[in-house]
Amino acid sequence: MGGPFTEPDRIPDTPLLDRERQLGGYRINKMAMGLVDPANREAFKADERAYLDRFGLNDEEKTAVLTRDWREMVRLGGNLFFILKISAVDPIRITEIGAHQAGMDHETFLRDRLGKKV
Amino acid sequence: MGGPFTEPDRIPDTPLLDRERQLGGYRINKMAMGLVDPANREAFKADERAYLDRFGLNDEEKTAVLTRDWREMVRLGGNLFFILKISAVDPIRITEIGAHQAGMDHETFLRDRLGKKV
Amino acid sequence: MARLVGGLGTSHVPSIGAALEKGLRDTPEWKPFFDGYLPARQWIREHQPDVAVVVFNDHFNAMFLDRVPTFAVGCAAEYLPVDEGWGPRAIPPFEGASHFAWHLTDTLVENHFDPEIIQEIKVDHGLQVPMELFWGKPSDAWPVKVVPIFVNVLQYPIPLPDRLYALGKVLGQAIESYDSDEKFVVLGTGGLSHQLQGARAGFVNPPADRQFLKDIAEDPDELAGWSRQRYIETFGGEGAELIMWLVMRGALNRDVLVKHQHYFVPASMTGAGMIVLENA
Amino acid sequence: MARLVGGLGTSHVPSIGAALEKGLRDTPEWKPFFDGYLPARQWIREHQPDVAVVVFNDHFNAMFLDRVPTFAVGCAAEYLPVDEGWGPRAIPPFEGASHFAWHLTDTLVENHFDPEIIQEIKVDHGLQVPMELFWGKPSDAWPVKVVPIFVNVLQYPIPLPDRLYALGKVLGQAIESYDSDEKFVVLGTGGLSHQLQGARAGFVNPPADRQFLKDIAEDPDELAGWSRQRYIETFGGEGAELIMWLVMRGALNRDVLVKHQHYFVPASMTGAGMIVLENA
Ligand SMILES: [Fe+3]
Ligand SMILES: [Fe+3]
Repeated sequence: MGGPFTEPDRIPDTPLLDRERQLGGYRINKMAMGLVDPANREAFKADERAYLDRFGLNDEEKTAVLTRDWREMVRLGGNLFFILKISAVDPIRITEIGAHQAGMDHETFLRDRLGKKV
Repeated sequence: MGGPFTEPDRIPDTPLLDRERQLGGYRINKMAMGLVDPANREAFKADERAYLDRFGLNDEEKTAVLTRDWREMVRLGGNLFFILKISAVDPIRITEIGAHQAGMDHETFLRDRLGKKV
Repeated sequence: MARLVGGLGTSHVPSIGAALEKGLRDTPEWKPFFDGYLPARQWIREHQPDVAVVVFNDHFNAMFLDRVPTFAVGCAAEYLPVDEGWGPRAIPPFEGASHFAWHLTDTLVENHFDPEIIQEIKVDHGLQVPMELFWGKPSDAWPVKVVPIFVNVLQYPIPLPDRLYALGKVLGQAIESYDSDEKFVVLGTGGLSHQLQGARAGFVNPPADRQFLKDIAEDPDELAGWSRQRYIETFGGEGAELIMWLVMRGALNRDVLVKHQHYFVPASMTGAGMIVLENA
Repeated sequence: MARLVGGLGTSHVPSIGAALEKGLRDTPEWKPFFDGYLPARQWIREHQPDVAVVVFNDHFNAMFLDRVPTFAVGCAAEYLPVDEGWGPRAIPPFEGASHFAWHLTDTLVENHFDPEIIQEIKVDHGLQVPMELFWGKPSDAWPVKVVPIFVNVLQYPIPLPDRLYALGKVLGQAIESYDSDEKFVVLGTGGLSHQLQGARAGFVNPPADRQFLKDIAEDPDELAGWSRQRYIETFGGEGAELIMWLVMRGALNRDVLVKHQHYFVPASMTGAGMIVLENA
């Protein structure tokens, strides 16, 4: 395996450094990139499954998106800057997405990770 | 005027080196690039003027394209690799395009420039 | 010849633009953050730069993974705000400093850099937010032209920190060799510490951020020598975009004066920093 | 480790593909041209390379002027032939050597090169024609994987010749450091002398072409030191694309053996050359 960025867990829990995962996320990221087009946002809202099928997502990927399982989307190679576009269609705060990935409730996440007084 | 490639006639008769001309050709080149799409080729064949209008060509540019004035298209900043796509829709040999730019008849061009026995 | 009047560093968190749009500027949550930029805005009013070279990254809004340039120079006449999912933001288009951008591209290629040359693209919050922070949102037109430099900080391999520092040095040469009376600023944007994805999401590192704001002025060669991995470890997966500040720093002289600086944490999920530097 | 078994140079004129399609291979006009490649095809059969790194330029078929990379590395799993205006040509898709391409990209970035990283693109005659000339058109699948390296030779500023030579050296290192048993060839494509546009259209320079075929083997440092203007003056506006052969040459050792070479003029409007080099 070439390159310094394929080493697993060189820096814990940073999916950006996992090349296999990044490459595996191409479809899911392309689907989410589509949401910068207003027509696609309408299609996504009207029939989410059909929209996901259009981009050839497999069952695992579709389930992750349909259930808004952010941690799972990232595990499947979704890059946050793509999947954030889902939050433009179906609003959720980025700190909630963060908390979900960290496996914390929102308040604990704000306090323990971001140092907010909550 | 910055850069070594804005000097006029540094190498005679090589429009590639003329930056102002290259930049001026953006519209005409974008129109021609469109012809790699079969639907656009049909639109071009069906109503050439309407197709050119769609890309915002000005009168000078439209006349050059409509009259297949290759020398003029190049003078206006058309890059040959773009405008060649017109020859895919409306066939002409590349040596004829060359002869036209050199201001020669085809046979003379083949003989005097390319060294062919004609 | 043109003159580089200063280097500006700033975060470019999208929530900053959203906060302004929602009228949250003077809420207890945001007021201290925005107030930190007041001296910088005063500095801008005093120096009236003509051209801002803005080093930033597109966050997969105008570019997709199909083609990711290591870095790219915008040579366009105009840049419209891109639709990031909520529709394009209601801000004026940015006028490009096209003629300088071509001069920069020439200079880079002559110095063994390999830019992508851009003639048509839209720009996301990575450029918009810094412009609003330093210039304020104008009613009709921005008072300064822009040259966007897009850097890949998201698709590995991202560039080495010292490559970006070297890019900044050539940028500085390009400004100094540009035949014009215009005044330039260079903006390094992104960071500071944050991580948005993975189990480490929410990571911030305020002590490292404060040290960075000191070192970027005093010891940039040290920061340029860090590995990409060390940036990620220290500043988080997305915080590593901080390497873009090195382009701004490289354009300045070795010795600089810190005119203003500010730090605030967290802006959304990010340690947010600002600095205004002038050549000493 | 992987092994570089040879460097191949060839023209990539679109008319060559068209001539094959029209069944003109054995006409008096084309036969001498195609026959010149017979020894090279025999060489390919003997060496059976697994991966071909193909250095070429897209002729504004898959890319537009909106975003022109100085050079780009294809990391895709597959490359389909692009529609250049007549519909995509009826040849099999090219399988990418994706894993090596990422290793190459890593190596380039670590060595201060700034590639565009490509994961999805189609390829034009610049890649197709050389593959057909050396391997022949296969009925179902190409017997070799490809790594396309796209070089900007059309939108000025194009890269310096010595930059491409240096790129070739890093490419050579990347092959040598690649953990695999695969055999590699590098193809430098384009040229030789031709000019397609302007009043100088139809310019060819057979003596310079013949000298180039000698110098690319014996004196590549000299050729790498030429200015871009000198390439244009000597080989014509479009013939300057010949600088792409320097990437191939840079991947080889300083001393090489010329196994085969051929020259023919004009193929369409171009001085057409071919060379097969091995490390001495
Ligand atoms: Fe960013
Ligand atoms: Fe070519």
